[in-house]
Amino acid sequence: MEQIFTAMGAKYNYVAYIILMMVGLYAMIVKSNLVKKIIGMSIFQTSIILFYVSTAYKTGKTIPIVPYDAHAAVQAADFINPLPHVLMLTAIVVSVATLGVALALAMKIYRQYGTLEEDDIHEDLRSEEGKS
Amino acid sequence: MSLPIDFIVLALVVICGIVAISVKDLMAAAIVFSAYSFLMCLSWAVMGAVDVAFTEATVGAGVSTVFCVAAVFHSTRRTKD
Amino acid sequence: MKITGLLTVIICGALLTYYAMDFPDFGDGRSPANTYLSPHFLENTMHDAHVPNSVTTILADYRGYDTMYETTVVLTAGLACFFLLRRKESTSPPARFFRHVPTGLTLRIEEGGKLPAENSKVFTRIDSLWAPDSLIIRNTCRLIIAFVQLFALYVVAHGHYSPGGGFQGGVLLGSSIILFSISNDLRRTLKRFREKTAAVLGAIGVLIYSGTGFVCLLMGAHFLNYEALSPLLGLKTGDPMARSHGIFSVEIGVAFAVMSVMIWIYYNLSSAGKHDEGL
Amino acid sequence: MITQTVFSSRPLVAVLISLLAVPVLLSCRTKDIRETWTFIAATLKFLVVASMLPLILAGNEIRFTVFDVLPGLPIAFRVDAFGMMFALVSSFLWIITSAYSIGYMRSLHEHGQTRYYCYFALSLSATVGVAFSANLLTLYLFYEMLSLATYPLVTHHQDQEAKSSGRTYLFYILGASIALVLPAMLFIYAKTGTLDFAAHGFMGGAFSKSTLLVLVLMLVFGFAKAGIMPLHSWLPAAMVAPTPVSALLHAVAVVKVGVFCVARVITGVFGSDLLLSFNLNTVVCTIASVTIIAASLIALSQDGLKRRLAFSTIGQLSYIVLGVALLSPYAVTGAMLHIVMHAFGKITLFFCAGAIYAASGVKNISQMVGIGRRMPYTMTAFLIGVLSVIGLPPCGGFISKWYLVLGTLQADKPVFLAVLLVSSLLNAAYFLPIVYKAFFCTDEEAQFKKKVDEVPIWCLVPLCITASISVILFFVPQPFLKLAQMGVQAFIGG
Amino acid sequence: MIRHLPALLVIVPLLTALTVSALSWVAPRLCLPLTFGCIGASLASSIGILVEVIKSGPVVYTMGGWSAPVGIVYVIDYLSAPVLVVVTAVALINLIASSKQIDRDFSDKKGTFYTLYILFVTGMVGIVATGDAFNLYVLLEIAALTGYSLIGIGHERAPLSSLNYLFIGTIGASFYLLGVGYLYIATGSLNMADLARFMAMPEHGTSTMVMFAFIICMTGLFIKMGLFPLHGWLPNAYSYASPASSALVAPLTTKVMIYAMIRVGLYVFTPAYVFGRLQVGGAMVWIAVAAIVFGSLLALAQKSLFKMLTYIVIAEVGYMVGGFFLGNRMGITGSALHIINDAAMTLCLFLAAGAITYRTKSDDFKDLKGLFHQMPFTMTAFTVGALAVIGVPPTCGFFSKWYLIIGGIQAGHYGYAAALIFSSLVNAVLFFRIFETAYFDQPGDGKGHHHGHHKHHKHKNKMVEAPVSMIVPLMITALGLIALGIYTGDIVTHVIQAAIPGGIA
Repeated sequence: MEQIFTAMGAKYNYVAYIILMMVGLYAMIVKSNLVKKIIGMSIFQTSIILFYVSTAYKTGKTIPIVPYDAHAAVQAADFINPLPHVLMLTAIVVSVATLGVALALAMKIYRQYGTLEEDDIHEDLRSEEGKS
Repeated sequence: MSLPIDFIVLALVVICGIVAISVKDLMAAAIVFSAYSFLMCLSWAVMGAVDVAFTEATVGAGVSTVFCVAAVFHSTRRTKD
Repeated sequence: MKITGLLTVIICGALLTYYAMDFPDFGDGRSPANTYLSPHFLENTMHDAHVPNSVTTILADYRGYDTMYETTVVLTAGLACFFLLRRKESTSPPARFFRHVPTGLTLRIEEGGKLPAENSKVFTRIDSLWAPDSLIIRNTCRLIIAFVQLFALYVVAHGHYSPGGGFQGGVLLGSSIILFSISNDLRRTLKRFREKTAAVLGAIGVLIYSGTGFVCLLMGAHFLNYEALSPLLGLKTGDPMARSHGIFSVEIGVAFAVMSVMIWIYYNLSSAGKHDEGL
Repeated sequence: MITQTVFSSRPLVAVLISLLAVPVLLSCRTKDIRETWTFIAATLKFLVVASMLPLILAGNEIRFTVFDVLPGLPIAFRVDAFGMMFALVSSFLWIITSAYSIGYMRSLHEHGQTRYYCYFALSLSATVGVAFSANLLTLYLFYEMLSLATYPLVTHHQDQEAKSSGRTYLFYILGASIALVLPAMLFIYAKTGTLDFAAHGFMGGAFSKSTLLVLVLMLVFGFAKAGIMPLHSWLPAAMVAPTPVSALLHAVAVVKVGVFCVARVITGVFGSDLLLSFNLNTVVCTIASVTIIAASLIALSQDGLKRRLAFSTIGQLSYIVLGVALLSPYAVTGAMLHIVMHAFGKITLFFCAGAIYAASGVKNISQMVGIGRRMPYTMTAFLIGVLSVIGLPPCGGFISKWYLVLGTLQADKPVFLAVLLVSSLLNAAYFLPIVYKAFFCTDEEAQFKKKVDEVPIWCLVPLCITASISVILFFVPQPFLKLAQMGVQAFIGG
Repeated sequence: MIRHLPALLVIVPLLTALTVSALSWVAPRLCLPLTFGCIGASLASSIGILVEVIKSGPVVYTMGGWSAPVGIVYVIDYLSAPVLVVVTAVALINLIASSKQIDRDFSDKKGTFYTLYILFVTGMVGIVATGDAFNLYVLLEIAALTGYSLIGIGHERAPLSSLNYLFIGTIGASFYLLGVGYLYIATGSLNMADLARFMAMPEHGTSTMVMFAFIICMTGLFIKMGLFPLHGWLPNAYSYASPASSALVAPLTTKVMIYAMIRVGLYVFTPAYVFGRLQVGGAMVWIAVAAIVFGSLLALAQKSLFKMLTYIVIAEVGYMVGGFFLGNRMGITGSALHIINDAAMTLCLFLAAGAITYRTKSDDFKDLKGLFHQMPFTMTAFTVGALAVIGVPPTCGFFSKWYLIIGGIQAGHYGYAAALIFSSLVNAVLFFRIFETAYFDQPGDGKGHHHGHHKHHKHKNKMVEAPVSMIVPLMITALGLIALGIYTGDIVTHVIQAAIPGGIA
């Protein structure tokens, strides 16, 4: 047990990403309000970005912008790994795009049913089916 | 030396995340979500991912929030959960 | 539901934590992720493209193909919001609100009532949901917007050397317009930046990106291989500046696309697709 | 005799002719043209099939590989004596049935005749395809095609009765083939890597007795068209179809395809040696015997003429299965011959049933008292058919039954001899009263006060032809006897 | 230009999509021809690539001239080339077939619909062609986002089910992304071939991180393809969408995801790892069996055509996943073959259902009465599709089932073989129930008609066939099902056998 905690101490970022991911997942599974779910989804996605960014980090090293005038060979070990950053730029964009589409759908649903609560919508649908 | 800041920011991020999904007012949720994004972007900046942090600041804390607010404006602020 | 959800989440979390044990320590510079590919990018970014910001080089050159689709994703989101929400038929709201400018009174005109003239100076239409009429907000925003846009242009142009680039700059540009729309109103914004402009410009932005790549292809190199652009730019073959310029060109495309799509999405979301009354 | 292999596309042509007839039939505008085309196709098909006869009789084997549908597993045709015999009968009877259909359909003013003729042609394609297939996959393919092509024919009337019968039909036929044949076939393929029929089977010694038993049972029951109990109830249900369908398909094509498949599987897949060494053929024999007796007993209690014929067919089919499963040279010869003899006999009976229905609208036996006087030709033909099915001289049925009886003795299984004899008696018991009542009755008993005429010439001629062939076959059993003997030689080598 | 075909395959649709998007505001009339042209061009180039691959082996194309693992490469090999042809062909056929439907459903937003349509196809083609694990994620999102919006406009519950799909789809894609992240941490690479090279090293073969990467990648893909316990989003999403969208999304999404699963399983984690070290095969096949049984049974419980078809799709997903995890040559061949066949089958059935609803405005079973007389051509094609799903030779469904079942028998997994047979039987019941309604019952009257009424057929049942633009593609698809079946041998020997790595017995 103690081992796990020490290990976690060195990897607290990863723990944070897991907690956030679970917060997002929890919101998506349990919450009935669509906007809440959408926010949960965004949290879920950012948690993965956090994970990637954490993998790129090197303690005590600088940001991945190499000196403009350096004529000597660049020492890659001195810089933080830029590749996950690039990947995550894409992921952020994807997450905002998804957010937009999700909100558009949510608005469409609100227009149709007059509520954003999934429970209420399902109840409506059930009573409608019962009638027909 | 970045450990304490890093740690504090992360703790705040987690708290904001939990608040964002548990607050009963959707507008408040959207704003807390914005705060979450901003704190997250701070945390990334601390980790040296400046480009990612910049993007998250503009997108997550900025545009996303506006989108959320717009959606909440056109539907309802109240929620059961 | 709550209990099952919580249980699922806890189990997932426990599993994830368990498997996270194997990770290299946070901040470890010797992990495979940090030693296998990334040195190549860092060491060659100046040599290959003459761009110090290695993130930009990877984004727009080494993995430029990903980024092209990233921009396409943005456009897709814009199209999707338009496709899902936009209602062209004008369903007039049950009542419209007007402000009598001299007195600051708000008038509510029921459907069928006589409306003031379109270009009336005395009456201005206000949104039913929220009617900002703060001189301070309006003027401050007007002031800020210019600076935001200026900064955005800097971010786009200076992406090679500092954090930022087409995407961030584009979002900034877009948010400046959004800010204008919030501080004034949607109708006025639409007059300045029409929906059509947003839609077409968004597509053109991505077209600039993929078009740059396509030109490379037409020049006989592989898609997005900016090196092939050197004859067009009057450079020697093999000059890294060709790549640098190629990157700049696609960054501009990204900026265009992102700016207009962000605005477009905002238009549709803030007016629920009616482009009538915004926030 | 040395078997030579000849490569020729004629088997494919034979299959394709009726398949190609479908679009032609669909494009026909009027009845006359349609019927002409059906005739042309039927005749052509018969001629193509018959043209292969001399080659086969000379001891050759015709092979044709269409293409590899799966690597190493082609759609391939192989014409041997057994297949030739079956194809010859079914293609010949198509001509006759076409003629009969014309009369029947016209006199009853049936709807959807284009559909009717199209699916008929399709069914015949599939039948000949089954007869000529060189491997189990091809066989299965045409078997399924036949099942589906006959469905619209069975349900031709499109009423509630047809609907429920069609459901029964498909449930048994398709269900059994998917649930039993397909897995068995796949299992065999997975274990042996081939599906090509071989003269003495290709299963080898890789299987345990229990596995073999399961496989044999799956395949014997799976080909539910063979009508082995308990998978027989589709056949009486299918009698809602128009009579020509019942006649050709449910006396000849479909049901014989079933037993043909069973016979092919027993001889070509498992092989006589393997089955005999595990004594598995006795199991099949027992099942067939039970079916023979049970079907005959049920037939006794049926009043609908077509239903009685159906149960009779079920019994007769099991004769063939029994004969094949006995695996003695005489028994197999008898079984093969019985395919032919029973076909001519039973088709005559069905034609007669149809003719009676078309002329008088009567379906039940109890209402047929005295009909012999009104329709003398029809009922005479009926008598001949009955004699043939019972197996009395001077009809073809006698020959096949004779060989079957000899076969039981040759296989040293006298129990089954008893089965054959008992069932012959039962056959007589359920058929002869019909004929008796039809001719010999007092005027008061006769049910036909109104005038009933003989059926149209289109109906009458075919049934006379088949009846007379039944008789002729008694005297001239060639070339079928020759073919059967050749087949036996190939399978058993006795 | 031949050299650039792999790029053109994706670039041409992308450029056209952008042009169409812009043109829809300026010259909307040009949209349709452009869309046709570009998808046709895609089809042509994918056929060209297929020929090229068969002739001279896999084609690798480096994007931006950066070879792997630094840059992104496209790898078109024996596995992806046929799937590419299927994807583009399905898109083209559906586009022709549903142009009328599009006119009716999206009259004012046609341009946007076409743009989303092409982008969806671009995404799918990209997923199939890419050789980079992260690039696959980006394309996955393009396909998904367009998919959400295409589905979101529909009738009744469409937005709700689309949002549900979006949530679940996002979880799936994120899981995949996370899995790629784990792989990246473990190896430092993103290129598929490069990753496979790393997998062969002993330290990665035993790493729990890699194992978890596998689990989470696969879970993500399973969610996306709608494998049984994770299928919740699928039925509603596909059945409430406009037929024009569902006939595109339903045949492609699940199939391409299965392709991705095979690609990731065989070419990233390598068969030695998946089937040799992990030993997940047995458990996965049982899940697949559950999916097949569950999908078939629920299909039986449905009362409307589209709903039924969606549950059949769920069962079919089980076929392919099970076939893959059997881990032997036959099973994987069957799985890969079934991707092609099932795409065609699903297309045929969805198109037919679309044509039916186009005329009858309803897909409820009780509104299908008498359709054989009213829409003979549509119903013929529907019948062929149904026979293929049941698995009747010589339609293509039979042959892929053949491989799958033999794979099951060879692997000693009789439960799986039995499940396939069971599902065939259930499918037979399902479809013949429809045929009975459509063949025997009269439209309009409550019960079936009785004896003797058939004389009136000609008068009562006027032919109200769907427009020619729907019938012709439908017929082509139906014939394609038979052609695919007949050419199974060629497809398997020349293409699929070469696609399976040599290590698989």
